[in-house]
Amino acid sequence: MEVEILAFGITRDIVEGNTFRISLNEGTSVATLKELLYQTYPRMKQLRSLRVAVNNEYVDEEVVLSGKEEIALIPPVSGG
Amino acid sequence: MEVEILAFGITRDIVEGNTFRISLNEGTSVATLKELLYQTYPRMKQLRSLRVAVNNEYVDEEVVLSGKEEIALIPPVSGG
Amino acid sequence: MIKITEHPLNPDDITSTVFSNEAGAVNVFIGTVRATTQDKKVVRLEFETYLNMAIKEIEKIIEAMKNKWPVHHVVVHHRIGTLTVGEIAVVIAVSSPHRKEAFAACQYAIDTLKETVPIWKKEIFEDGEVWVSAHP
Amino acid sequence: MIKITEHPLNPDDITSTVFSNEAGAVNVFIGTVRATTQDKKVVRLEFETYLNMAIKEIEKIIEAMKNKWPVHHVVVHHRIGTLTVGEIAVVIAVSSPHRKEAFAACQYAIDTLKETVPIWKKEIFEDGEVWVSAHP
Repeated sequence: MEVEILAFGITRDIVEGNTFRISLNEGTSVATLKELLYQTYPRMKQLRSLRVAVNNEYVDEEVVLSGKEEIALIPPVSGG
Repeated sequence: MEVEILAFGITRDIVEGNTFRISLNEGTSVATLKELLYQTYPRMKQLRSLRVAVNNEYVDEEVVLSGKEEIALIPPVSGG
Repeated sequence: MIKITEHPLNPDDITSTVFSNEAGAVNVFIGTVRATTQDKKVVRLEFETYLNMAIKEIEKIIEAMKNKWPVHHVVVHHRIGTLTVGEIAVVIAVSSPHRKEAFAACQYAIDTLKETVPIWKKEIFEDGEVWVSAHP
Repeated sequence: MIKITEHPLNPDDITSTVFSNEAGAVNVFIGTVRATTQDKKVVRLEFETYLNMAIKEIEKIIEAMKNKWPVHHVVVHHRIGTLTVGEIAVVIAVSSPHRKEAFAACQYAIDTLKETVPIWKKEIFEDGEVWVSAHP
């Protein structure tokens, strides 16, 4: 399946866009997605943290993606 | 010597005035003044605390009064 | 920097004086007159002060704040006289480079003010009145 | 109660919405853009957000505050877009019966906002730019 992922902050700079598409096998977990991202975009490995939000919520890395969710990359936040 | 003492808050109610006069022996300490006040105005003994300010400063009870200071009774404060 | 006044306090005017381009954090405490105290309905409060000494004690608080934390500006305004429910009794505004010390310094200021500054308040209820904290 | 906006924030408007006759204490935190970071002169900041999620995360913070402390009202406004030195990035106002919980709840709010709410800021210096906190 191909999913669209939202990118914010420094990840938006790394992927050079507000969104990008990536091909995943059925049953891919968030942890596996992150591994794929680190391979495709090695600069993401250098971040202090990289969380993944699914449908506007932080999720555990074991969560399996169906391809129908809104997926977003959350690099270290710095509001306030 | 006779001194004038400023009274605030509940002590103003107890002495029934913004100031009152009291006769002290030469060399009277703040501690002795407080004892005299407790004898004259027993209601002051019931306060949670009673501090004495001399020339706008809290002073230790050993301080000896000359009769030339500005003396004030400071019952428990409750600003804010 | 320090004001004790019978006129209503304006938190915005006070806060705007502490901003600084070197301060990233501002903390403001505002104390207001509550409608009820220990289940009794408050009609009004009456504040009085020993003015010269109160100013001196607030100066000491501000000096201590500046010694303890890297605060940029501190403003303390206290109202006296008669206040009704909802009115503002005290405003303390503090600016500092980072937020932690702004909170700590502002909390120190109001905590210490309530212990040392000669200001007294009498609560007037429908059926009586009491000098706050006077008795154990 | 919650606003994330490109328009300038007005601390007074925000603060005035949390007053309550049952609240004796109001605490306000205001975060502003500092002129310097780690000895480098800041030209401007650029804030961006993942809006829907940011609102949700702020809602969670407010819910947690109300569970932890007897707070009456909480308002959180955050600015996004381009901010210059001295401008206000965030205002958090909290009212509660007594001062201790107003301070604690307000500090919890800004501390947690900085950890969980998807808002990012880029500092622009004269000679470069950096996403704040992105790297170890």
